[in-house]
Amino acid sequence: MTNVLKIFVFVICVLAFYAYVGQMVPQKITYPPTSTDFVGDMTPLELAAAGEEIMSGKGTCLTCHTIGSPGDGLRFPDLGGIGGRAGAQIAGMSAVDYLAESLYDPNAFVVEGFLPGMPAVSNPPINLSDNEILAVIAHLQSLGSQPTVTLDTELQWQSEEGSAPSAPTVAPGEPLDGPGVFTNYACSTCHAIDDATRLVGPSLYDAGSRLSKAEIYEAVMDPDATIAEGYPGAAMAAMLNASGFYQNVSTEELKSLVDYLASKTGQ
Amino acid sequence: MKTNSTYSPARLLRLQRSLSPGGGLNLRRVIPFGALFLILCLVGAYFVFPAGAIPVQEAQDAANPDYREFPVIGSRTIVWVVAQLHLMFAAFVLAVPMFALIIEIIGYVTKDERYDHLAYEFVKLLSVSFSFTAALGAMLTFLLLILYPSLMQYMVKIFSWTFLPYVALFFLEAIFLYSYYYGWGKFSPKVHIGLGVMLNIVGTAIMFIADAWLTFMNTPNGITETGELVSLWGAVNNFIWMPINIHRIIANVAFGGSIAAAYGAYKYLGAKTAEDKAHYDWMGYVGNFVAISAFLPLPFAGYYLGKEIYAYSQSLGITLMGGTFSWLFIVQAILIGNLFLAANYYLWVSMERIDGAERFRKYIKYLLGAITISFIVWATPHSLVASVEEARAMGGSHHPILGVLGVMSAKNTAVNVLILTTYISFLLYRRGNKEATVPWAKMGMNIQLGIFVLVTLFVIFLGIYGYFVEASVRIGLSVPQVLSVLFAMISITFIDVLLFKNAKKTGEIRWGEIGNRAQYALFFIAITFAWTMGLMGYVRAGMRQHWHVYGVIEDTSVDAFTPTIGYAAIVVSITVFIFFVFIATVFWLTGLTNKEPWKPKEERNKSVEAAG
Amino acid sequence: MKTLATLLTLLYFVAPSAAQNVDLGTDAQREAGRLMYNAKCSHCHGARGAGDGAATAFLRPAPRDFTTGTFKFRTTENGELPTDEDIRRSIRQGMPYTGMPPWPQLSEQEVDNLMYYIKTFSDFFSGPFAEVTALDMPSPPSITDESIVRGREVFLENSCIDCHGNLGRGDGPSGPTLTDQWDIPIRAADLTKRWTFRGGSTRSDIYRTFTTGLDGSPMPAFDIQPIEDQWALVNYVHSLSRDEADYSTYATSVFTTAAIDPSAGADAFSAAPEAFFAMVGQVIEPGRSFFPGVNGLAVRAMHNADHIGIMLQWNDMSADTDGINGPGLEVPIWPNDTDTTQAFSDAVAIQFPSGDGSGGGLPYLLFGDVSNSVDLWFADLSTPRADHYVGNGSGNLTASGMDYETSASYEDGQWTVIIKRDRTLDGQITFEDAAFAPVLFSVWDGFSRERGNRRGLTSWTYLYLEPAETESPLGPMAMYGLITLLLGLGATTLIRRKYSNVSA
Amino acid sequence: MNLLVILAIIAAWIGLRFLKANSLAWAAGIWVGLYVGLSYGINPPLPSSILSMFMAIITLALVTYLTAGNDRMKEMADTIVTFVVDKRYTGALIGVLIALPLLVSFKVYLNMTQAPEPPISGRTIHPVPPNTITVNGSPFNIVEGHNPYRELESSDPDAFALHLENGRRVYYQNCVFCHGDNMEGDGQFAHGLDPIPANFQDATTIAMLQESYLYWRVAKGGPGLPSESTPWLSAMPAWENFLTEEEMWDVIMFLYDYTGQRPRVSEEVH
Repeated sequence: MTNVLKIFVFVICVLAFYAYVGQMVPQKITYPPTSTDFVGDMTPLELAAAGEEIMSGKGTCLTCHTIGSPGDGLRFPDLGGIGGRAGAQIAGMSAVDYLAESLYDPNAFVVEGFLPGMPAVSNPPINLSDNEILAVIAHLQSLGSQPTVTLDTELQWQSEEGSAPSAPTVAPGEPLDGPGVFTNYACSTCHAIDDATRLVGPSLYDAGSRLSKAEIYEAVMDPDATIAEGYPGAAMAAMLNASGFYQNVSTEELKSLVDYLASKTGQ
Repeated sequence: MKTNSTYSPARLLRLQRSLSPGGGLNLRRVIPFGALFLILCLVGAYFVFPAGAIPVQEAQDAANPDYREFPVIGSRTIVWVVAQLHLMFAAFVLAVPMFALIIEIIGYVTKDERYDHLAYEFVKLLSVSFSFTAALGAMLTFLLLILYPSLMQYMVKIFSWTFLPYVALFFLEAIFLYSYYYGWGKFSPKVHIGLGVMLNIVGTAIMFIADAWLTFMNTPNGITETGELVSLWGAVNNFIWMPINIHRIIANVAFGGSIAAAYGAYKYLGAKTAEDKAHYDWMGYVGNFVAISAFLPLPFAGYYLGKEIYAYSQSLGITLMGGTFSWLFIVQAILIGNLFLAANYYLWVSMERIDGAERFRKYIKYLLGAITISFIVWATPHSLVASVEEARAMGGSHHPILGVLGVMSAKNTAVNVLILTTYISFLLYRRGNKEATVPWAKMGMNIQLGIFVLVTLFVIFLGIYGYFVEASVRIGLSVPQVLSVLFAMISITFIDVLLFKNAKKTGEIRWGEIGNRAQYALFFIAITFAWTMGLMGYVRAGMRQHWHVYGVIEDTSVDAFTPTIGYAAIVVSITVFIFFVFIATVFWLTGLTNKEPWKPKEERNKSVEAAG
Repeated sequence: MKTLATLLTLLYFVAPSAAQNVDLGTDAQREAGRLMYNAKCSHCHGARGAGDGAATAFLRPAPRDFTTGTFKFRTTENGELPTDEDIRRSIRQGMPYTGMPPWPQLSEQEVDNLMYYIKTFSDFFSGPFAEVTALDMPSPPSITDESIVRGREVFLENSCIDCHGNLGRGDGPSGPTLTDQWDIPIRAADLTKRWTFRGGSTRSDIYRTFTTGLDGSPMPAFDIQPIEDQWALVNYVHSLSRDEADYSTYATSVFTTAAIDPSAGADAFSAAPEAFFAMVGQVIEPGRSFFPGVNGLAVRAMHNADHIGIMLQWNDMSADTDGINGPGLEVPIWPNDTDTTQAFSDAVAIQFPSGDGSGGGLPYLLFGDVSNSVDLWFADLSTPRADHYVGNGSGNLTASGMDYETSASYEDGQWTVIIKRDRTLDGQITFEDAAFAPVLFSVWDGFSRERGNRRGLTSWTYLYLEPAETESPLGPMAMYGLITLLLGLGATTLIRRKYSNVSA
Repeated sequence: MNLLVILAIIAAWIGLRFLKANSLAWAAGIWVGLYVGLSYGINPPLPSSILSMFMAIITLALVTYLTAGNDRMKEMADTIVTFVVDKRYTGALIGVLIALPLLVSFKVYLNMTQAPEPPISGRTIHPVPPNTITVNGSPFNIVEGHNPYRELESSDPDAFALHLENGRRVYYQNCVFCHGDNMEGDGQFAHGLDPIPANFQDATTIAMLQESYLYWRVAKGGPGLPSESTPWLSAMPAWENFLTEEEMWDVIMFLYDYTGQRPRVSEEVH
C-alpha cells in the first residue's frame, strides 16, 4: 500500500508543479470583441464611438460619403465638420433634427449640387435600428461639435415600438419573378428602373441594351468587377450582402431577375 | 443538401462525443456496459428534446434556449473536464490495440511467447477502460445536449449523413474487439492477427469520422457564409481534418504506450518475486519504447497541423502562435522538454542493468548537455517578461541573444537535435550488451557516426542559415531539417541492424534489477503526456476564441471569453488527476483477474498454517 | 564674429597656393560615397548637399549645408575647413539629440567614401585653403576643486553667461535672440545636460568646442590664457552636469508628517529623490512637435496622510508668462505656423487616469480616449493656478472649473512648479500607500510657440507612494530561517539515524 | 558577452578538474558556474524571469545526471551520508546547518527591501489583426488583401522606383523621428518612448509579417491595437489621418527595400 501512496503523492506533486508552471506565464483573459450593446446610460461620446463603427460597417455610409476629404468625385456630400454645419442648413431645424431627417428621410432635403438617391437607412437593405441611428447622429455631431444625443433622445421619425423594421422576407416556397426580386431586395433604392434618373447607382431602364445577360449576371453577382464610371465601388456588394440577397436568392430567382433586367432596353 | 429530419438521437450522441477535444472513441465494451449507456442515452435524448423536433427551421424555437447553465463551475468547465477525460480514455482504448497488435506480430514472427503474453496483458487493460470511455461519452452527450442545445442542432444539421457509417463501423468495432479479446489463443495466429488488423482499421475510421466533426468547428468548410451546407465532403475534409487525424493516431499511440508503461511500473513496484519484477520491468520498457517511438515524429505532425491552420486563416494562426496563446507554447515546450529528458533518463537508468553498457556511460553527459541546451532554446519565449529596468537595459522587450533563440529557426533546430539525441540514447541502449562481429564493424560504426555528425551539423547549419534568408524561405527550411533527421534515423538504423545481426553478447540484461526511480520516470512520462494532451485540448478549443464554429456560430454565452493559461493549467491538472484516479481503478480491476479465488476465512488460515 | 568669407579674403594672401596634400579620394571612392550618400544622407542634407532634403523642415538644428564649407565641429582654427578626421568623427558619432544619428555600422571605407563625396559639394575643399592642420589637442589634466572654482571665474570673465546663463542652463539674456549664420534661430547649449552636447560630452570635446568655436553659430573660439584656465573652464562646465541622463522609470513620493505647502518652494522637497524623465516631442497627432523646447523633466513628490504634492522642474531659457496657453488650443500643421501675433505662455500638465483605473488598461497617452478619460492638472504659468481638465482625447478636453493649489517660480533658467491635491478626491485617482499611480507629464514651451497638441511629453510612467511605515523584514527573516534550520536538522537526524553504522 | 566572467568560470571548472572533484561537487560547481555566467556573463543581462527558468531546467538536468547511473547515485549518497554522519565533519555540518538559514534569511531580507517594481506590461508584440479594416472610408481585407503596388516590382520597375522614392520621402518626413535613420528603432525620440519603436532591421519584425499586416499597423497605429498590445502606451500614430493610402503602401515598400527584407507572402492554400 505504501507504494500506492507514494505514487499518489508523486502524481500530486507533478500535477501541482505543472499547475504552478501554468501560473508563471503572463495571464491574460481574451474577451470577445464588444458588440455595440446599447445600454441606457451611454454618454454621447460613447454613443459617438459606436456610431463611428456603424458608419464604416453596417451602415455602409462611407461607400458614398467621405469624411474630411471632399472633392474625391464622390456623389454624396463630404461629412467633415457636418456637426458644426448641421444646425444651419434648414432654418428652424436643430442640428439633431436635421441629421435625423437626413437619415430617416434623406431625400426630403438635398444639399445643393447633389442628386437625391440616398436610401433611408432605417429601411432595408441597410436597416439600422433607432438606437444605431442615434449613434450615427452622435458621431456626425462629433464631427465639428460636441455630441449631445443620448439613447433617450426622441426623434419624430422613430417607429412606435422602437424596433427596427423587419428584414426583407422571402415567401417560402414561392420563387419571386424578376420585378418581385427587384422590389423585394430594394434595388430601386439605388437604381431607377423606369427612367434615366441617376440615383446612387446607374439607371437600369436601358440595362438590356447596354449589357448582355452574362454581363448583367456578373454585375449582380460581382458588382465590383466592373464599375460604371462615376459611381462608387463596393457599395452594391455591401448592400446586397447586408440585405441577405446573396444568401437567400435562388438560382431560379436570379434567372428571372436577369431576364427582367435584360428586357429593359430603354423604350 | 437539406437536413434529414428523421435524425436519431443515437447519432447525436456520437456527434456530441466527437466534439470533445478527443474524438476517436471506441466503445469496445458495448455489450456489457456500453449498450446500457447507449440505451440510456437514446431514452434520455428523447426526453431532453420532446417531440424530437429538430427540423432546422425551428432551431431557434423559444422553448429551446441557446444555453443552459451548469451550477457552480459553469457549463464550459464541466464540458471541458468531461470531454478531456473522455478523450484520454478514448485515446487509450484506440491506441492499445495498435501496439498490442504490433507486439503480437513481433511475437508471432520471433516465435517468442513472451510477446504474445505481453500483448494479451495490454489488451486486458482495454476491457475495463473502455466502459469508462462509454460512461464518460454518455455523460458528455447529456451535458452537451442540455447545456448547448442550439450548437448541437447546427452540428446535426451539417453532419447528419455521417452518422450512418459511424453506427455501422461502431458495430463492426464491437465485433472485432470482442473476437480479438475473447478469441485470444483460440484462433490460428494468422486469423487472430487479421482480427486485430480489422479492429484497428475500424477504430481508426471511427476516429476519422469523429475528427471531422470537431475539426469542422475550428476550420469550417463546405458551407456558405451563412452556414448552410454546400458539400458534406468539404465539411468533412476541412483544412485540419487530415492533420488532426495523423497527429491523433501518433499521439494516441504515444499516450497509450506511456499509460501501459505506467501500468508496468505500478505492477513492478508492487511485485514480490524476481520473476514478476523481471516481467513488469520488461513491460514498462516495451510500453515506454512504444510511447517514445511514436513521440519522436509527433513534432512533425504538429508542424503540419500548424501549417494547415495558417493556411486556413492567418488570424487563427497568429492567435495560436503569436497572440493570445504564444505563452502556452512555452509551457508546452517545458512539457515536451521534460518528456525528452525523462525518456532519456529512463534509458540511461535502464542501461545500468545491462552488463557491458558501462562503456557507454561516458557519453551520457554529452547527450545530456545537448538535451539541456535544446530544451533551453526551445523554452525561450519570443516576447520576454521583463521589468522596466531590465527592458531598458535590453533596449526594449527584445534581448539581442534571447531574441535569436526565440524564433522559429532556433526552435525547429532544437527539436530536431532533441529527437536525434534521444535516438542516439536508444541506439546506445540497444547495443548495450552487444558487440558487432561482422568484419566491417569498425567502418560501419564510423559511417553511422559520420551520418550522425553530418546531419547534426546540417540541421544546425540550416537553423543558423534561417536567420539570413527571408521568412518564406525560412519556413521552407524546416522540411530539409526534418527530412535529414528522418534520413539519419532510418539509415543509421539500417546499418545498425546489419551490424548487430550476429552480434556477440557481452552480457545479459538483468531484467527486474532496475532502480525504482526509473519506474517513477515512467509515471512522470505518463503524467506529462496526459497533461500535454489536456493543454493541447485547451488550445485547440480555445483558438476558436468566441466562436463555437469559427466564423459561423458565435459563442454568446457567459463563457465566450478565453480563460487564462493559469486557469487552464488548474483545470487540466484536476482533469489529469481524475483521470489517474480512474486509471488506477482500471489497473486495480484488471489486477483482479490474477487474484486468488475467494475462500472462507478458515481455509485461508489453514493454507497459511500449512505454508508456515 | 568672423565668417569664413572674411577669413578667406585675409588668408588669400598668406596661404600657400594649391595644396598638394589634400586627399580628395579616387573617383571610385567618391562614386561609392555618392551612392551611400544618396541612400542614407540625401533625405536630410539634400541631393546637392545644400541641407535642403525632404526632412529639413522638420529638423532643428537644421541639417548641415555642405556647400558653404562651414563646419561646426573641427580641430582646426576658427573659420577653417575641418580635417578629414573631423568629418569622419562627425559621421561616426553623430550629434546627440538632433536628427543626425551616429553611424557605427558603416565600415572605415564607407565613412571615407562619404567624406570624399561630401567634400565635392564645396569648392573650398579643392581650393587654396583646403590644406588644414589640426590644432594640438592636449589630453586633459585631472580635475581639481581649485580648477573648478577657477573655472567659474573664467566662465564669468569671458561672458559665457550672456548666452549660457548664470548656472549654465542656456538662459543667458541674449539666449532668445540667437540665430545662426543663415538666420535660423539657434539655442545656446544647456550646460547642465552634458549628454546633449552636439560635439560630444567628454572634457576633450568641450575643450575643442570652445577653443575652435562652432563655425556658423554664435559660439566663437576663445583664446584663453594661460592654458590652465582653459582646463579650468572645461572642468567647470564638466562639473555642471552628471555624466548620463539616467532617465527614471518611476518617481517615488516620500512620506512626511509635515504639511504640504506649495508656497514653501523647492527646499521643502529636498528630502524626496529626484526622478528625471525624458521628454520628447508629441509626434503622434496633428500639431506635431518636432523640436520640443524641453527635453527633460525632474520630478519630486511628497505626501502626508491627507495630501500629496508634486514638484516639477525643468530648464527653460526664458520664462514666458505673457500670452495664453491651454491643452486644447488649435495648432496648424508644421511648417504652416506663420502667424506670430499671438504669444504663448509656458505651461505644464500632469495627467492621471480618471477614476480608479479598473478598466483593464490605461487611457490613451494623448489626453485619454473616448472610453477612458484622464484628469489633467494643467498649469498655464501666466496664471497662478492649475486647472482641472477632463480629457477624452486631444480634441475633447473639458475644464471642470476645479483647480489645484499651486505655486510656480522661475529662477536662473529653471521653472519650479508645485501642485498639491488631496490624496482622495471624488472621481479622480486615489493615491494609496505602496501603490503605483500611472502618470504622464507634458510641458509647453511658450517661446517655441508650443500649445495644445504641440508640446513635449513623457511616456506613461508611475508615481510610487512610499508607505509611512515599511514592514520590518525581521519577522519573515526569522521565520524562514527557522524553517530552514528545522528542515536541515530534521534531515540530518533522519540520515544519522538511518546510516549511523557508517560512521566508523 | 562578458569575457572576464566567462574566463573565470572556465578557470574554476579547470580547477575542479585538477582537484578531481566528485560528481556532487561537479554538479554544484556547474550549477554555480552557469548561474554566475548567465547572470553576469551576458550583456545585456537576462531578465530574471528567464534566468530562473533556465536555472530550473539546468537543475533538473543536473539531478538527472546525478541519479542516472547507479554508481554516481551511490557516490552522491555516500558523500552526503558521510558528511552528515562522520564525526570528522561535524564542525562543517554545523556550519552548513547555520549558514543555510542565514542565507535564506538574507534572501528574504533582499526581497523585502528591494526597490518596488512598477507594473510590468506583458504586451503582445504582434497581435492578431482584424479581418477587415476601414482606411479613410475604404474597406481593406487584411486576410486576402495585398499591396496593390507590389506587382510593379516585376511589371514596371521604373514606376516601382518612383513609389520607393515617394516612400523614402514619407519615411523621412514622418517616421524617422522614432524609427531612426537606419530603421533600427533608435530615432531621436526613441529614448522617450515606451514601448520603444520597432526595429525594422530585426529579422523578427517586418520580415516575418505580410504587407497587409504592416498596412494595418501603419494605418491604424497604436490606437488600433487590441487591448493585449496596450494601445494606450503605443506612440505609433494612426497614419491614415496624415497619409494617403498610396503613401502608406509606398513607405511600407520602402521599409522592405531599405532593410533588404522581403515581406512574408501568404502560403499556398491546399
